Amino acid sequence: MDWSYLGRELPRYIEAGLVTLKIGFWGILAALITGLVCCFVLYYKIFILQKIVKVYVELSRNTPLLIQVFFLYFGLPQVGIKLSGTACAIIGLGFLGGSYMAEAFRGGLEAVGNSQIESGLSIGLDKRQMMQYVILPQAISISMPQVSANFIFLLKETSILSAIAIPELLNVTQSLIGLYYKTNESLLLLTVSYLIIILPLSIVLGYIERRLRHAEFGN
Amino acid sequence: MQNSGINVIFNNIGILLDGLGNTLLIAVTSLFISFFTGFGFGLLRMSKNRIVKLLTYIYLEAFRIIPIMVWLFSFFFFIPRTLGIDISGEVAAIVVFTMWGTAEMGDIVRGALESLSKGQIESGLSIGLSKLQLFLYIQFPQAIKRIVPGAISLGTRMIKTTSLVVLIGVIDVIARGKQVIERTKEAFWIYGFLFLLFFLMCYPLSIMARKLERKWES
Amino acid sequence: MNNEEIVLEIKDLYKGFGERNVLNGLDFTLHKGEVVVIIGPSGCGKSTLLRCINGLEKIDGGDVILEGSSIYDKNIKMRQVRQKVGIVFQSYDLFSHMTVMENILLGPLKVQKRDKQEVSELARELLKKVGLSDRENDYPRQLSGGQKQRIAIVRSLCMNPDIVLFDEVTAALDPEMVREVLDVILDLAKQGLTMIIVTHEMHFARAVSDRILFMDHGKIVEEGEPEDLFGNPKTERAKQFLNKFDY
Amino acid sequence: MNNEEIVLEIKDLYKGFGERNVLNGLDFTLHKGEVVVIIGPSGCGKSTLLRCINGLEKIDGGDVILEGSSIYDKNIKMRQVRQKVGIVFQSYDLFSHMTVMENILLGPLKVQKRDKQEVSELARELLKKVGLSDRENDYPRQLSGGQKQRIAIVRSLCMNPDIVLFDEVTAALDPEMVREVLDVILDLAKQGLTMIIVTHEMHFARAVSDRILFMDHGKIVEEGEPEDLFGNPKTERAKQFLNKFDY
Amino acid sequence: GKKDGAVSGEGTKGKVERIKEAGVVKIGVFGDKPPFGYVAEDGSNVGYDVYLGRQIAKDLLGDESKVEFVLLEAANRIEYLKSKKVDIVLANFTVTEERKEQVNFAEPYMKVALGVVAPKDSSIASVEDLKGKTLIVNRGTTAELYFTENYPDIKLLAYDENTETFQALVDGRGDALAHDNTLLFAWSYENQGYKIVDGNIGSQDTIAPAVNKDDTDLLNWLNDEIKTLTAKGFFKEAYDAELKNHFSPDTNPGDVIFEK
Ligand SMILES: Nc1ncnc2c1ncn2[C@@H]1O[C@H](COP(=O)(O)OP(=O)(O)OP(=O)(O)O)[C@@H](O)[C@H]1O
Ligand SMILES: Nc1ncnc2c1ncn2[C@@H]1O[C@H](COP(=O)(O)OP(=O)(O)OP(=O)(O)O)[C@@H](O)[C@H]1O
Ligand SMILES: [Mg+2]
Ligand SMILES: [Mg+2]
Repeated sequence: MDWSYLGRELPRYIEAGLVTLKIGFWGILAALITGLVCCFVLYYKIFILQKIVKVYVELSRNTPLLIQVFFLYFGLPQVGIKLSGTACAIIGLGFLGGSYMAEAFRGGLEAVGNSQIESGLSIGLDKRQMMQYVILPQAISISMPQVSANFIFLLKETSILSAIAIPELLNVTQSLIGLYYKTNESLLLLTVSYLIIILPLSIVLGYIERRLRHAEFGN
Repeated sequence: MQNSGINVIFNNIGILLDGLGNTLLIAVTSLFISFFTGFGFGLLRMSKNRIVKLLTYIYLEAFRIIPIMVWLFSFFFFIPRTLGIDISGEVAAIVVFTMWGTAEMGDIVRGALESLSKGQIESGLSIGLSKLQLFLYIQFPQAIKRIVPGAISLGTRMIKTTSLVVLIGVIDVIARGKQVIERTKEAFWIYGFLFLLFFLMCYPLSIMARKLERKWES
Repeated sequence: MNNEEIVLEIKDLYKGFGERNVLNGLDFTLHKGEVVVIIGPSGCGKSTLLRCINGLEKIDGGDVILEGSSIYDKNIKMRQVRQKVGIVFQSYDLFSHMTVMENILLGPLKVQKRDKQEVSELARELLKKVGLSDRENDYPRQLSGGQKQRIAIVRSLCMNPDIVLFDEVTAALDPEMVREVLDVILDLAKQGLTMIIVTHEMHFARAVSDRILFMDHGKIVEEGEPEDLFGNPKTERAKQFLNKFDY
Repeated sequence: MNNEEIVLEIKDLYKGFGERNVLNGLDFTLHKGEVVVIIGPSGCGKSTLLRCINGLEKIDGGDVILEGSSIYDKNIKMRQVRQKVGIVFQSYDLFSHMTVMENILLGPLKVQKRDKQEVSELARELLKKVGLSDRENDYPRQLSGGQKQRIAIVRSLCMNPDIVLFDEVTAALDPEMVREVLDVILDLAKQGLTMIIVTHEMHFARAVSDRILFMDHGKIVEEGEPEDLFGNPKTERAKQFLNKFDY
Repeated sequence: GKKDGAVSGEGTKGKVERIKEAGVVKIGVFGDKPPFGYVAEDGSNVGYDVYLGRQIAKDLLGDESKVEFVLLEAANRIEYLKSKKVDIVLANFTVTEERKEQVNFAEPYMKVALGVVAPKDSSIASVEDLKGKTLIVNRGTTAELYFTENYPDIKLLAYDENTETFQALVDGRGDALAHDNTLLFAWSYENQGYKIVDGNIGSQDTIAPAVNKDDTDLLNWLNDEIKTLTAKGFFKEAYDAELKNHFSPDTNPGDVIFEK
């Protein structure tokens, strides 16, 4: 193990880690928004849109991210649509993650007991009040574990974006291995970087989950 | 350029589908092995021994936290160099996918076994079944209905994840696609085709998993 | 009793789910201050009837007339009907993400836009009556079934309803908690609250009711004062049904 | 009755979960052919006691002596004990992936290795007795709660147990199904089966039992013949408890 | 007369002997770097490096078909050798000091330097103009190393594969592309609309076969082989067969290969 190498390349890993976080952040945000929109389309059964959303969900869930971004990055320019690497990355994560988020939210909404809704009706709440005071608070809490699992999943998927030259952690690692042949050291730095990013995130998400859990039925 | 537009797919279908063999080989082999090793791992996960519990937990979390890409790289380069054995990209991929599959499958098995109502198990005990009989006659037949749908959707995840093996030099369907693109420059059609191809492999499995799940739920 | 003001009239009510007819031309009248208990075999349509009265189900025929006007009239908002008719279900459905006090205040404040001060005072008073003054900041999961059910009753009463419907409110409770909830309802009956109660507790039915309705196959088959109906049922069906509860 | 052979002896039984003591030095004796009903407030340890007798819980102190030998003796296999002691739970736990007949036969064939012909005949006979002859090929999900519970009783009886334990077998049933299940148990009592029954149905308890045990805080607080205990409870606690079931 | 290499201390078999036993030599080549190593329509490997590979198989095993070509990418050439996935790398492998620490290079068979191409209408006229701009490179090449170390203020965009590297330039994802000059000569000849900004950056280097550090016998064998082939004029023959048509007619073969 070459420790001086670890020290020398540390700044590059920090930089790459920030890229991973940045792309991850925007990608997850895109996925959240896509997911929310799709979920409401499905929940309120908005006519044609509902069909489109269903097709989208299946396409997104049954194809790999690598092909999705290759298509966006190398395929689309051929028909005159040129998106930057970052744009492809965020759209790709949004496209993939959107369906996962939609399913998580929908699971939450549907898990709100019918009896809770009837209770709400029986005290005279209108539709908006029902959403605001009864359905949303419970749905959010129910879907939180799934949503936070999706956060971690999408953050890990950023490693695939290395293939379209996004200078994230894996990309930098691959470059360094090719340049200086310190394979063990580079892979160690890479693994540690992921641990540093994902462990705290999963602890924070776990904390939020517990804070929201009071909505659960229980004894 | 004699190929252009959508024709590029038909003209190169042979070479493209040739790569599909490797893709399926990796996914199917890994899934098959994982099904059995996963059962063992699932049972281990339910052990009451704290050390076994901790180790199996770490093993599972390792695959949940570290991207599969990183595992593939490690196994492809690091292990052969350290142990001095040559392993091909295909073997490295199968090893990593099987290890990952074992972890995930184990969790599915554990979840299925733990979800069985305590009452069913106590009923079994109360008519005097031995532990083995309990597993054979009660736990396994009931758990399998939850395991199979989970295993199928793990299969689709594996097929999707095989897309990464191209990055460790395995000549899979994507590698073949890239070779065709190199010659024809038809990235749009080839990647579009690959997109569709993966969809056609995974979608029927997803449907099947969902159908079984719904059927067995009641 | 029959001279008093009529608050609710059910007229020739029909209701089905798909092929199945659940309510088959049901009629009855409820007077102000009256306590009516409905008994009858499982599946005969008791819950469905209460849900129709509260507008939770669409009806197929007939009418439900509350204080002189049909609740299915287009000019009447269902939300307003529901403020006049409280309902408490078997599955104590408090909002699980709100404290006891938040549960009670939601309707009066957000729907009825009443004064917070006034409602809180009323809520505290009622909580005291049901013996749960000290639980106002607890979440439902911290309460026993009997406690939850008493809170659900308070929540309903705080809306100042004209009628309260009770649908087997003790069916999911441990036997000892049954008593604490039924005692609360008995108390309300004594205070003159207008109520319709569906229950399988025959002894309680006898003790609480002014009038008993025996229902079967979506119709009222027999009705009468409790002593008469229990002591000397006229129809064969009622006789058979009541028999099951004796040793 | 006391002259008859003793089948079960509970001696100074202790059992706790973590910090909480559930059984606190409990004693009692069961004679052959006797029907004992255990009543007592929720959480007092009734279920735990039955589970200890069936070896489903590890005990902390004392002993359970079945037909002369301790069931916790190292030389005795728990599987054999469980064949002698049948148990039926509140939550009719038939094996959901097996038909009625498969459920009944599993124990006798796989555990007791008895003759299939003989057991099937016995099973059919018992099914007839509980009025379910025509359901032997149904799956549990096709049966009502009361039917499932009757099958669970048949499953237990088919093992030819020396004692059968019933733990609130009607608690999860619709009121009308309660009767059909209790009638089956009454019938078994008349035939001289040795049974311990935990129930909250006081009228049934009175009708079925030779002896009633009132349990509280993990101990037998009072015991006696049904008429005595219900008519004239000696302890304050039993009085209070029984009061809750009267109007 | 090819002499067998020194057998290492413990009496283990030499690499050459093991290859002969296996009956096939595993050679790592590129699959996407015409005209040096690429894949033909029928899936077979072709190119200048491959041409040499077949000759080596013929001289080592007596049959030019006794070779298994393994497709590599620039960044993993060393790893493939070290993890013994290939016996020899013939993948346009430029000899550098860093690489010499990792593997052994035999006698060179080609000359190389770095070059930069840019679109014809680009304002970039020299390497200095690239500062603050984006330069596309192929991961693990000498171009990536050179610019990483000498021009930290040029933003690099690194792709795994050659195909993707050039595709990125075509799609306009960077301002220019840096690679081996030999490759750029061929590419800019085929792709009109691009100019060579500078065809001679950094030091004059050589390209040579690489083998594992342990395999000294194979190294010695290759040294003899390259010397013999150079003397026979094999590389001129290979140049004519595989490269000539890809370069502009005014290219001087002596700039690319070692002539007799
Ligand atoms: N949403 C529904 N869809 C279809 N059928 C329903 C629905 N709700 C009730 N039913 C059916 O209507 C019939 C009457 O149901 P209801 O719940 O009113 O009976 P009940 O008298 O309250 O019985 P219980 O004493 O068991 O509560 C039943 O056969 C039931 O299966
Ligand atoms: N597995 C367990 N772990 C922890 N505590 C338990 C467990 N099982 C039972 N208890 C506790 O032991 C006490 C006695 O429980 P038990 O089920 O024996 O009561 P019971 O008399 O059967 O009550 P009920 O009439 O409600 O069935 C209760 O306080 C219960 O919470
Ligand atoms: Mg009902
Ligand atoms: Mg109990």
